[in-house]
Amino acid sequence: MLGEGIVRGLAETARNFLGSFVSKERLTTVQFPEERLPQAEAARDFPFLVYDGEDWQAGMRCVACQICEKECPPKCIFIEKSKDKKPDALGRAQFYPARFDIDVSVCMSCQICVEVCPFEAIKMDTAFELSTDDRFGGLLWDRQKLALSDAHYHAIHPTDAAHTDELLAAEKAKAEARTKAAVAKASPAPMPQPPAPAAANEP
Amino acid sequence: MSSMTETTSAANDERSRKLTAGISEGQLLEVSMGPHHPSTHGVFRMDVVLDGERVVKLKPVVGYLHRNHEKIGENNSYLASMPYTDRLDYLCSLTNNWAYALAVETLAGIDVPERAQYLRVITAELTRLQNHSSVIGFLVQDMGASGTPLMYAFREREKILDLFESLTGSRMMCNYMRFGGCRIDLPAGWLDRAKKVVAGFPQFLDEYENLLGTNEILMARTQGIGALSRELAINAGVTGPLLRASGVNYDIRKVDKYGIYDRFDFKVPLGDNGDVYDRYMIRILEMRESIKILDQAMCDIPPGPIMDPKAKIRGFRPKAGEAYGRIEAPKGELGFYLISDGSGNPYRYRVRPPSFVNLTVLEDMCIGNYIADTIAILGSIDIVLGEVDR
Amino acid sequence: MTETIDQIFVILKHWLVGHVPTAVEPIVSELLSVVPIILLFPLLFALITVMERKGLGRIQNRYGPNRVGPCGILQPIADGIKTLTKENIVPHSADKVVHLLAPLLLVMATFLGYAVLPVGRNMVAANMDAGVLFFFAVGSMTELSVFMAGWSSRNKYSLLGAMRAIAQMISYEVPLILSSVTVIMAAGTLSTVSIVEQQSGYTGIFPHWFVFTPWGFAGFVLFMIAATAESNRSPFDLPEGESELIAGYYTEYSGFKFALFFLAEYLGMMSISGMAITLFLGGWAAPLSFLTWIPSYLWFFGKLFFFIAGFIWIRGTLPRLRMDQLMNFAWKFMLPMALINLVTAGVWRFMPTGILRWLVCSAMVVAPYVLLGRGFMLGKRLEKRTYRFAD
Amino acid sequence: MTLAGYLIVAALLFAVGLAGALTRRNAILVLIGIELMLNAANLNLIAFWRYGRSPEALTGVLFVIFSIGVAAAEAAVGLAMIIAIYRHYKTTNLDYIDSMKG
Amino acid sequence: MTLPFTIIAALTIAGAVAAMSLRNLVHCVLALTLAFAGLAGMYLLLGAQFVGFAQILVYIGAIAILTVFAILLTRGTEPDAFLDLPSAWVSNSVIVAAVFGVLVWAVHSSPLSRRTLPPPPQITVRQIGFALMDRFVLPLEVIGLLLTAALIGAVILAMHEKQAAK
Repeated sequence: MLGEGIVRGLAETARNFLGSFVSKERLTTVQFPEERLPQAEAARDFPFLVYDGEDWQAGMRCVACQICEKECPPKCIFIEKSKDKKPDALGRAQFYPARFDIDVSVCMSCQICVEVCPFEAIKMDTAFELSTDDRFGGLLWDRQKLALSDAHYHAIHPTDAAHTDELLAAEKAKAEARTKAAVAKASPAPMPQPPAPAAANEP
Repeated sequence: MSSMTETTSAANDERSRKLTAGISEGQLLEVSMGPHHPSTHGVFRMDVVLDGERVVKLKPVVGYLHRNHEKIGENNSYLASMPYTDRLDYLCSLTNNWAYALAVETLAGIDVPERAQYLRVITAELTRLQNHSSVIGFLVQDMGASGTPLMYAFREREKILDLFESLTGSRMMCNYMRFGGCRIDLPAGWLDRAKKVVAGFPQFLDEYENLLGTNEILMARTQGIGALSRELAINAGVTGPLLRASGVNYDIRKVDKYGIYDRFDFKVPLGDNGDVYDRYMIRILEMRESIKILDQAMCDIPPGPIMDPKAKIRGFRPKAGEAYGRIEAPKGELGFYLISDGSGNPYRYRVRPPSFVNLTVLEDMCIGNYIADTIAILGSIDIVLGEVDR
Repeated sequence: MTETIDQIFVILKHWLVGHVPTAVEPIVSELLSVVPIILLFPLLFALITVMERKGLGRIQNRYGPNRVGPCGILQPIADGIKTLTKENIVPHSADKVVHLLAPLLLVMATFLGYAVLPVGRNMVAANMDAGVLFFFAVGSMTELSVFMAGWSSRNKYSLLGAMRAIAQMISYEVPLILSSVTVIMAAGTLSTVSIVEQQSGYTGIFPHWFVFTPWGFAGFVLFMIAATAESNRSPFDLPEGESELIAGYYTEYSGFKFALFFLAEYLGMMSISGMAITLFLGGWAAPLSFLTWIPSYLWFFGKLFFFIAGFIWIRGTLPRLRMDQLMNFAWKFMLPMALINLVTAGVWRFMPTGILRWLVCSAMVVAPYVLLGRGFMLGKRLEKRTYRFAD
Repeated sequence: MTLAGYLIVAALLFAVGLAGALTRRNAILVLIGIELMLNAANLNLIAFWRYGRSPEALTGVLFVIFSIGVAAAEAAVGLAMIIAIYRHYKTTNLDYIDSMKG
Repeated sequence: MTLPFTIIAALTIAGAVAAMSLRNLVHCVLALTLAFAGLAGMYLLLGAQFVGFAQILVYIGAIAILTVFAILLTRGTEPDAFLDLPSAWVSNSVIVAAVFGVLVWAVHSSPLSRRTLPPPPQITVRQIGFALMDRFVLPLEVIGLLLTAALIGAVILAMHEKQAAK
């Protein structure tokens, strides 16, 4: 009969109308600034540079190898290699980024820089309220702004960070073993080249 | 444009001429619908000539969102194109990922481990669910249902997007698949949550059918409107729900059996009329089939690695050759065609976007119909301008 | 006491009028009838916009506006400030004078309709002998302002929207008037006040509303469908069909003029609901005889809110019709039904009271409805389909 | 207020309508002019009814009601004819629609 | 009683003159509705409520709308030329002046025109209805027939010549 489907539809909307008062399933709205959903552990927004210890300059893991700069799909990373070297967390002399800028307004949060980094130096942050009134400079982050502590990394991605620590510890152990071997052999200097994990073919 | 579309275009011009014969120039109203129009689903323009309310001529104008996707792909490394594929059809980034990964894997001869295959199927079918639900929501919204069906669809879609977020870290730009597997494994408890969401989905579909399935207005608006004949659908290269609504049994999941689709028991719903109503219903039925696949996949998923150990992240250089990888994306056949010259970048990178090819029959379906039907037909084609314009 | 509360506004008005010099008495008396209407109904409009948005929100499983004031109740004030402070954009090639006049005329015409609505016992601005005719006459004036708005904007969408609006309003005016003619036939008067008075009696506890007769019910349904179309509400909101015509005839309006269109739409909806209440639902009369102690105006506004809620509910559910379907529905379904209903009302009038009268009249209404409805569906070959599956 | 006032207004309306119908070239405007003249007559009828000896007989009122009905019919057919003519000649200017040499 | 009459009369005449003299056809129709509304006001002044409302319903609600539809369908919104032959101007003016003169002379010479307003008659819609159904039933039927014929005739006239579909 004409009108049957319409009446059925009206019944359905009435059910939803009433349901929205009683059932949380139906009224899924989260009233944002007051209520916030917990962020997923895998959440990713923009990259940051991990540093160990307290001093961001001393503890920065990045060695300015420029792989991320090359692999970045929208090409939003700008790196300038330092002229001199300084010791990294393992005590080896390494280059460091004299300049490391990320244009966050261009970045598309793809995480490829994180995946290609052989030094576990760049990770994804989860901060997302980044609006600024400075149109050009405000979203061009330099290395100081980008540097965040390892503790922060542990806080936002605990599983990932634990895995990273494992990798780094393994590497450290390997490096120490090698140093010991070298010392035992009394060879002049440790290898300047870091033992890059798995498939660190040059780009 | 290919020669095929040119011939249908000529036929359409002939139809337009017939419809406008005997009507003076001043009687016709030329309306430029778009690029900023509430129901063109983005920046899409239709040059419509109206005789009263009837469309006598329609020319789709695309390209407002063109952003050199293919050229960027040729100038970036293989991996760097992966996040760009998310932005093609931004509703279904996971299927885009899969199609591209499939093409590269064919090119480089990489195997995908079992668990990763299951992950791909699960994420792809979830994508199909959320795409189809929002499409039917938008379709009815375009027909003036003031948001209610769309909001219901979005309510369900939100749950799936939450799943995507906790898995991939992003709701829409998932960037999840890699050559030889997937980026990260399922977080703890994800599968149970997904099972719950999928188990609740049929209820939403029932609700939707209650709301609109027998609604006389919806039937009047969609039945017999924009019928696409089997022959034209095949000739124009239309794929996906559009093609199956016209009664052609062609589903790449069945034809190619890519991935591990041959392990699942599901059916392909087929329509007989090829009109807007059929496309609407086919999508609902496909969602029900997707739920079946999901149930099986989430039950059977084995433990194991998610990446082929041979696959390289850095310095990936497939040997020279060419490959075409295609999958049944929610919108139709999504294919990536790649030519490698042995370097780190593809020599040629080409996308076969389902929305764009499906859009070519818009003119055929709209001429002679009312202007309001144009909106419904456009909604039923299911275009995403990110994919059409690339 | 009950009587006093019921008549409080009437008494107040007489008291106020008694204090002014005799020369200006009629003018003051008129003003005291008109000003409350002009103040009250826009206030109601503000309330209804927030009610609609919250109601639609709940239907769609959302909260709706809930930020301005407690529970978002002050949202209309925010909206009002927003529309008032917006730039008034007049297209360069628009016909400026007509463009300006259209919303003013529209609001004026819709306000005029309230003159004959009895919102309570003895509470009517103008008790005209031809009240119903007056209502439809001023109602038909809105069409012209809609045309003015659409034509003067020099926009194709506006013009299409205006043409749709006029075609729709003219087409649905026919069943609208024909279905109210049944009531006029039964009541034997065109005066809204007498129509309500005729429905204010009770049999037992049940009221003598016209809606509780077969022809009255059918007339009521027809009237409401036509009223929905007249006030351009979903599913008949084609003139402003957002997905097709942007905003129809008021595409090119902004700021306060846009707000006036909005106001006129809701005022029209309220006035036509008020007319439906007057004609079929006993106006200010209480629905059950033991509830008469509640003041009459509260009953009227209660019923009005009930109607508005219905409009919102329907808007939250149904998709929009297409132009030709709308016309077909008006001329091929509504018009025959209204005519049959007219005959039914006549049969009802001349048959003796009893169960037979009920049976005959119900059959006279239901049978054509079923037949016409089936013919309508079959003619269009509309059906729920089954689909085949391939492996 | 005397009857003359209404009659003069009606006469003016009639004259304006006549002037328009004679001067304007657009068929629709000519039709409008004729409508105006008809309305002038209606005003006369109502005025005479009101100032007449037995308004209870309602003759004037009913005359006007019928006249309005006729005017509606006239407008409908007239405009339909104009549309049909426009479709044939592509103009509504009466100067070009003279094949009957009327 | 004179002030409302003066205002309404002025509006009516102004509307009529504008309707006959404006260049844009849609403006003409809008001015015409002003004249119609003024006439309805006059009917109300004269105590013919029913006729006044019927005037609004039919003339503003139907005829004016019909006319604008016709204007749009005939693309008549472009300015319309006045008759440009000077001889026709002269002859037309003479005719109009003569007609107007005769009418005014007739009004002035008649003793009837100096009659003042009698007390308002008690007319109800009910009486009009009874009169329509009783004494004037034949004209009513004729009008009904005429309107039906006009409806069908108008539809047939305005229908597309080739196909019947709208």
